[in-house]
Amino acid sequence: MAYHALAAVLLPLLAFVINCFIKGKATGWVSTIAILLSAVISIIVFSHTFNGGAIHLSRVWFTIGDTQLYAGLLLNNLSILMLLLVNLIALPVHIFSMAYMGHDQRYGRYFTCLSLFCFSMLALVVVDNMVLFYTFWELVGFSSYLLIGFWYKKEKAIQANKKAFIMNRIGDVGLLIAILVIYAQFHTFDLVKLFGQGGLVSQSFFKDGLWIAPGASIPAIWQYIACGGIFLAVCAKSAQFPLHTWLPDAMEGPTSVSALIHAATMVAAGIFLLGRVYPMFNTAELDALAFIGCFTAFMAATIALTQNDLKRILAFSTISQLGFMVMAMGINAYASSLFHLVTHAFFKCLLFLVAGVVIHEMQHVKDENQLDIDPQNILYMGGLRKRMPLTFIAAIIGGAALVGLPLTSGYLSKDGILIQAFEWSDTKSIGYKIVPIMMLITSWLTAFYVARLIFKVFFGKLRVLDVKPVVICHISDGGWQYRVPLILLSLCCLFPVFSLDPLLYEQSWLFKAFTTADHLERMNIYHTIIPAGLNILSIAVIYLAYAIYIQERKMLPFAQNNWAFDFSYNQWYFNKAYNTIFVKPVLALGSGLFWFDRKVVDGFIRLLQNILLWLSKVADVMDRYVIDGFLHLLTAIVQYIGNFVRSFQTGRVQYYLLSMLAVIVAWFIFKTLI
Amino acid sequence: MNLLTLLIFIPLLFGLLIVVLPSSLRNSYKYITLLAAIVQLGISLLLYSQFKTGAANAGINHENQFQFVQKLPWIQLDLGTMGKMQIDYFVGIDGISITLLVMSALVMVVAAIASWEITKNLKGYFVLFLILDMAVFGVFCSLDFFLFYLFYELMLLPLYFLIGMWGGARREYAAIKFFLYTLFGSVFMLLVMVGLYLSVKDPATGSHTFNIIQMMNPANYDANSIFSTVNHQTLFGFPARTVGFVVLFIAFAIKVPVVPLHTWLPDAHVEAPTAVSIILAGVLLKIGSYGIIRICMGIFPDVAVSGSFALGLLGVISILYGALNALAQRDLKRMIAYSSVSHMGFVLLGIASLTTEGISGAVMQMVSHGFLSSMLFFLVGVIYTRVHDRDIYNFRGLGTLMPQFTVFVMIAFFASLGLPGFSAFIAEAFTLAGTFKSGSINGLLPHWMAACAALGILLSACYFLWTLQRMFFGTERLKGGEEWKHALKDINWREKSALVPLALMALLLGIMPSLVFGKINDSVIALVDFTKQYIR
Amino acid sequence: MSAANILFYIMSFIALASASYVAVSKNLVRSVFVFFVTLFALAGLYVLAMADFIAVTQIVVYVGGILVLILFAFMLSGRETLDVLQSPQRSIWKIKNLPALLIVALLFIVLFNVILKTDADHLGWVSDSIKTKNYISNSGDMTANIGVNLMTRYLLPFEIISILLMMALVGAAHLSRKERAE
Amino acid sequence: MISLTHYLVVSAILFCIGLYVVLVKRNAIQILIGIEMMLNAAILNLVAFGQFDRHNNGGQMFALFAIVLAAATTAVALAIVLNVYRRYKTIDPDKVDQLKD
Repeated sequence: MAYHALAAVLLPLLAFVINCFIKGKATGWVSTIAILLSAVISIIVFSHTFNGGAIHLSRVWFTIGDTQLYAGLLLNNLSILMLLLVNLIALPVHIFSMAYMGHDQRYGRYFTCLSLFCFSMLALVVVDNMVLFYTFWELVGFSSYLLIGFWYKKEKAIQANKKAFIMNRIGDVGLLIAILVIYAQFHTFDLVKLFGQGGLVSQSFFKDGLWIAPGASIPAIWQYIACGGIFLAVCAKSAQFPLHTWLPDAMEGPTSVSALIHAATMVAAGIFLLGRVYPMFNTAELDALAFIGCFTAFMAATIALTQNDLKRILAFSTISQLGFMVMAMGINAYASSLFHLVTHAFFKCLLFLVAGVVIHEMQHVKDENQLDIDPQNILYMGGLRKRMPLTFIAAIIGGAALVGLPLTSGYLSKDGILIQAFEWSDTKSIGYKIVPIMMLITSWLTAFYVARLIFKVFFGKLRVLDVKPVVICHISDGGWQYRVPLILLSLCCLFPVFSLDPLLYEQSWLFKAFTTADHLERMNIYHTIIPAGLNILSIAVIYLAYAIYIQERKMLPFAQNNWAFDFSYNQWYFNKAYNTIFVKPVLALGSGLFWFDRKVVDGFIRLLQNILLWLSKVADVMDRYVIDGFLHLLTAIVQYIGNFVRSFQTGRVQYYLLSMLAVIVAWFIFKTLI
Repeated sequence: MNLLTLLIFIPLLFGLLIVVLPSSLRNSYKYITLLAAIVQLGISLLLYSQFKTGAANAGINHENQFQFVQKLPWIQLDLGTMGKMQIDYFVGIDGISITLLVMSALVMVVAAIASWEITKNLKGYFVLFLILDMAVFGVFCSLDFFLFYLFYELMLLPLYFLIGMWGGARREYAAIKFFLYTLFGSVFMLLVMVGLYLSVKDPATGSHTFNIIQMMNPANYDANSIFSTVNHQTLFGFPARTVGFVVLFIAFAIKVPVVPLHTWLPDAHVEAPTAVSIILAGVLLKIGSYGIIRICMGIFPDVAVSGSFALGLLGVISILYGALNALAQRDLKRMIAYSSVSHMGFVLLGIASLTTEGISGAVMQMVSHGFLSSMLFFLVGVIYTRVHDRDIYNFRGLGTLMPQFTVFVMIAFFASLGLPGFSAFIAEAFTLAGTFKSGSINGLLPHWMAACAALGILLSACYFLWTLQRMFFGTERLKGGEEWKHALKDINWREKSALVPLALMALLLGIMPSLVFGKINDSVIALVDFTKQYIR
Repeated sequence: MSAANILFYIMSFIALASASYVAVSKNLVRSVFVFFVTLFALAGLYVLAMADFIAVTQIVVYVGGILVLILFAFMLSGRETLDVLQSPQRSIWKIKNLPALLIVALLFIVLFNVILKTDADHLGWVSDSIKTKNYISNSGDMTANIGVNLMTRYLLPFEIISILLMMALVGAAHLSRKERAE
Repeated sequence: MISLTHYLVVSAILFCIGLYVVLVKRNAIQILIGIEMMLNAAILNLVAFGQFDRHNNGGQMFALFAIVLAAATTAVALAIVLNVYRRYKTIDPDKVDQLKD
C-alpha cells in the first residue's frame, strides 16, 4: 500500500514535470488525469488501510556526519485521511479550473503550478520526518505564492503573494526553530520515533528547569520556544491571529485556487501539523492554543460581517472556521478538530466554487456591458437564484453546513467542538468559560454573515441595474465543468457521508477513528442543549438577516457609520498596525544599517584611508619641501657654482692659463701660509 | 602525470597559447578559455569519480590519507645554523576540497561563458582570467603553506587588474579598495606563516617546514618557538597562538567577507564585469572560508575552540546585518552582494559550531552559494549588458518582456532564499541544526544564535521577494521607455547554456545532498574529532 | 734721498703707469705706443742699475725691432683690428676680468711676500760681493768687460743664440710668405 | 745705491700687469705685448741682480740673451699672427679653434 500512496503523491509531480515542457489545453488534461488517478489510488489506499494501523516505509536519503537522514512515507489514519481529502478536493477543483481558466493566456502555467501544489500538499501529508515535512510545508507555501500571483500584472496580486510568502516565512522560521530544538534534543527527525506511541517526546520531562530527553537536556524555555515556533507555523499557514492578514489578500488569486488552497487544503496544513506533533504540547500550551483559536474565530467572524467582497467574506469565514479547529486542538478535542477540518474543506471549497461561478458570470456581465464595477462586490449582485438555480442550491447547502444547521456535515463537526469546549471549560476555572461563550457568539455571527451573503447574492434584484439600467445578461450555471464539481461537493456536505445518524457527531466514523476513548455516552446536558439552543438561535439570526437585507428594515445596531462598523470593515486595523509596527521599522532598520554600513563601517575605513592620505600628504610636503628642498638647495648651489665655473670653461686659452695660474697661486698661498 | 597538477596548470598552458597567438585571432580567445575551463571541469569530475571515501581517506591531519598527492621538493636551502629551508610542491585533496574543486570548475565554465561580453583588450583579459583560474585551483589543492600563500597572492593581482581595467565607472576605486583590503590581510598572514615556519619542525628531516599537515600536529612544534603548544608564549601581551589565529582569521575573514570587514565586497561587485563578479562570489569567497577550515582550524584548533563563540557571533551578525543591508539596496547587484555577505555568514556560523552537521552544512553552503551566487550575478549581468542599468526602481514588469529570464530569476531567487528542494535549504538547515546542536553537545555556541540566524532566512525572503515583485511583476514600465523595451530581449542560447547547469546543480544538490555529503562526511568527522580534544 | 733714488721712483712710476695703461686700454694703437714709453722707462731703470749697455740694447732691439714689427703686423692685419678699434667696450671693469684681476693680485701678494721674505739686499752672495768689492760702481768700463766676457766665457751660448736668432728670422720670413693660390 | 728690493717690487708689479694683459686681452698682438712686459720684468730682475757680479757679468749677459730671444719669439709670433689672420680673418685667439685646414 505504501507504494500505492507513493504513486498517488508522485503522479501530480509527473504532471508538473510534463507540463513544464508542453503548452496549451493538453496541460489541463494532464493535470486532471493525474489527480484523477491519484484520487482513485488514494481511495484504494484509504479503503485498505484506514483504521488498519500505521504503515511506515523509509529509505536512507543521505548521511550527514554520523546522522542518517531518511526519506519515507508514514501512513496512519491522519495522513491517509488527509491524502484522500486533498485528492477529493483537488479533483473537482481541477475540473472546475479547466473551464474557469479556459480563456486565460497562461492556462498551461496555471495547471503546472496547480500540479506542483497538489504534489507538495500530498507529499506534506504523507512524509515521515521533520525535514521533509518542512520541505513540503514550504513548497506548498511556494506554490501558493505562485498561484496567488498568477495574474502577475495585477499590482494587488503581486503585493498579496509577497505578503503571503513572507508571513508564511515567519511561520516557517518558527517551525524551523522548533525542528532544530527537537533535533538537538532527540537527535532524530523521524516523526514516528518522536511522536509515535511511547515516542521520544512522550518520554521527555521537565526537571529543575531543564527539559530532559533520553540522551540530552536543554533549558526548559526551549521547549516553550519550540512550541511557540510550531504555533507560529500554524498561525501562518492556517491564518490565525496574529499572522492571519495574508489570507484575505490572497483572494487576489484565481477563485479556483482560493477554493483549493486557501479554503480547503493548504490552510488546513496548520491543523494537520498540530495533529502530527500533538504529543509535544503540555496543558499550558494547549490553553494558549485554545485562546488563539477562539480569538481568531471571533475576530474573523466580526470582520466578515461587514465585508462587501464576496471572496473576502469567505476568506474571513475560513479564518474563523480554522480558529474553531485550532481551538478544538487546544481543548483536547483532537478528533473533532480533524472532523471539522474535513467537513470544512468540503463545504468551504463548495462555497468558493459557487463564488467562482458567480464571479465568472459577473465578470461576463461586466465585460459585455463595459461596466466599471468590481465583479466580486456583493453590492452589485442580487437575484441570481433564478438565473443560476444549481449554484443557488449549492450555495444554500454550503451555507447551511457553514452555519452548522442540522442534516449537514457542518452540524456534526461544529457542534461537537462546541460541546467539548463547554466540557473542557468545566474542568477549568471560571475564566475559561469565555472560550465556549465566544465560540457560541461566533457561531451566531457566522449564521448572520452567511445569511447576509446569500441574501445579497441570490435574493432581491440584480443591483447592477442600479449602475446601468439596461444590461445584457447571459447568466447561467455554466457548463458541466462547473456543474459536476458543485454537485460532487454538495453531496459531500451532507450528513450521510460522515454519519448515518444526522444528529450525533459521536457516531461519525471519522470521529471514531481518532478517538481513543470507547465511551461515547452522552455524558451531560451539553450534548442536548447546545445543539438545540445553537440552532434555534441561528435560525433567529438568519431571520434577522432576512429582515434587514430582504425586507430592508432599519435596525439600529447595524448602522454603517459607527465605530464598530469601521472597526470591523477595516479588519480591526491589523494591516495598518503591522505596517507601522513591523514592516516600516524593519525597512527603516535596513536603511539605517545601510547608512551605518556606508557611513560608519565604510566611513571608518574611509577615515583610515583619509588619515593615511593625510599622512601621506604630510610626508609628501616633507619630501617635497624639506628633503627635496634641501636637495634642490644643494643642486642650486652646485648649479650656481657650475654656472660660475662654466663661464671660465669657454674654450679660451686664456682661461686655461688662468686656471693653471690659480692652481699655482693656490699652491703658493698654501706654501706661504703654512 | 598527477591529475591535480594537471588540473592546476592546464589554464596556464592555455594562457600561454593565448599569449602566443596573434591578435588577429582574438576572436578565438574566448573559445580557448572556454575549452580550458571545460577540460578542467572534465578533470575535476574525473577526480570526483575516483575520489575514495571511507574513514581511511579522511585527510585533515593525516598526510597519508590525502588523495592524488604529489610532493616534489621545490626549494631547499641549507641555511647553516638555522637548519634547512624546505619548501615543497605539495598538493593533495581530501573531502573538503574535492567538492569545492568541482564547484569551482563549473563556475569557471560559466564565468568563461559570461566573458563573451568583454570587448576590449581581449588578450589581456583572457590571460589574466586563466592565471586567476590557475591560482584558485592551486589554493584549493596546496598543502604547503608557502605554496598556498603563493597561489593566494597570485589570485589577487589578476583580480585587481580585471576589476580595475574592465570594470564599471568607479572601477579604480573599487579595485584599489579590494586590493588594499586583501593585501592588508595577506601581509599579516605572511608574518604568521613565517612564525609558523620557524616554530614547526618536520620530525622526519628535523628541519623547519611549511607543510600544513605537519603544522597541525602539536608534537612538531619546538618547545621554545613562538607558536609553541607547550609553552604559552606571548606577543604584545596576548597569547601568541591567539594572535596567530586572529591574524589568519582576519586575512580569511576579509575574503569571506565577515562583517565588519565586508565593505570592499559591494563596491568590487558593483564595479566588476559580470564574469569577475561570478568568480568573486562563486569561488573567491569560498577561498576565505576554505582557509578558515583548513588553516585556521587545522593549525590553531585550540584557539578555534576557545574563540568559537566570537566566530559564531560574527557569523550571526553577518547574516542579519547583510540581510538588513540588502533590504535597503536599490542597485540589484549591490543587493546581491549584500545577500552574499548574509549567506556566507551561515558558513562561518556552521564552522564555529564545530559539529558535524554545522561543518557539513557550511561546506554545503559554500558549494551551494558558489552555484547560486554565480547564477545571480550572471542574471544581473544579463540585464546590465542589455540596458546598462541595474537600479531596481527603473524596471517593472520584466516578466512580460523576458519570460524565460524571469523563470531563471525566480529559480535563483527562491533557491537563494532557501526554498526546500534547492541546495541552499539543505545547507542552511543543517548549518542551523549544527549550531543549535552545538549548544547541547559541546556547549560552544549558545542556542539563541541558531534562532537569531534563522531570522536571516526570513529576511532573505523579504528582500528577494520585494525585488521580484518590484522588478519582474506588474505591468511593464521601464525608465528607458521604448528603447529599453527593444533592448531587453529574452535570454539567448549562450546565456541559457550557462544558467541551466547552475540551476540544475542547485536543484540536484537540494534533492540529492549525498552528492556532497557523501564525499565530505569522513573528512568532516575527522575534523570534528580533531578539534574535539581541545574542547573542555 | 739721493738723486738716483728720485730718478728711480720717477722711472718706475712711468714704467708701471704706462704698463697699466696698456693693460686697461682698449685702443690697440694707443697701447702699442704707450708700450714704447714703458720700454724707455725700463731702459732708464737699467741704466740706474748700472747696465747702460743693456739699456741701449733694449732700446735698439725693442724699440727698433720688436715694436716696428708689431706695428707692421698691426697694419697688415687690417680691418679686423680696426673693428676692434672702432668698438671700444664701455666698461673697463668687466666681471669676467675679475677672476684674472683676482689671480693677478693674489700672485702679486705672493710675490711681494716672497720678496719681503727673501730680503734680497742681504742675501749671502750679495753680501759677499759687497765685501769683495765685486759690484759695479760708476766706473764706466763695463761695456768692455761685457765684450770680453761675451767672447770668452759666454761664447757658446752666444753662438747658440745667434743660430737660434737666425732660425727664428728665417722661420718668420717663411711663415709670413704669401702662399700661392692653389 | 738703490735697494734691490725696490727693483724686485717694481719687477713684480710689472710682471703682474703683464700677466693681467695676457689673461684679459682678446687680441693676439696685445697678448704679445703682455708677454713682452713679463719678459722685461724678468730682465729687470736679471739686471738688478747683475750689479753684484762685476767680473762675470752673468746677469747682464743673460739679460742680453733674453732680449735677443724675445726679439726672435716676437718675430716668429708675429709671423704666426699674420698667418692666422690670413686664414681666419681674425686675431682673436679664442676664435682660432681649428688646427687642421
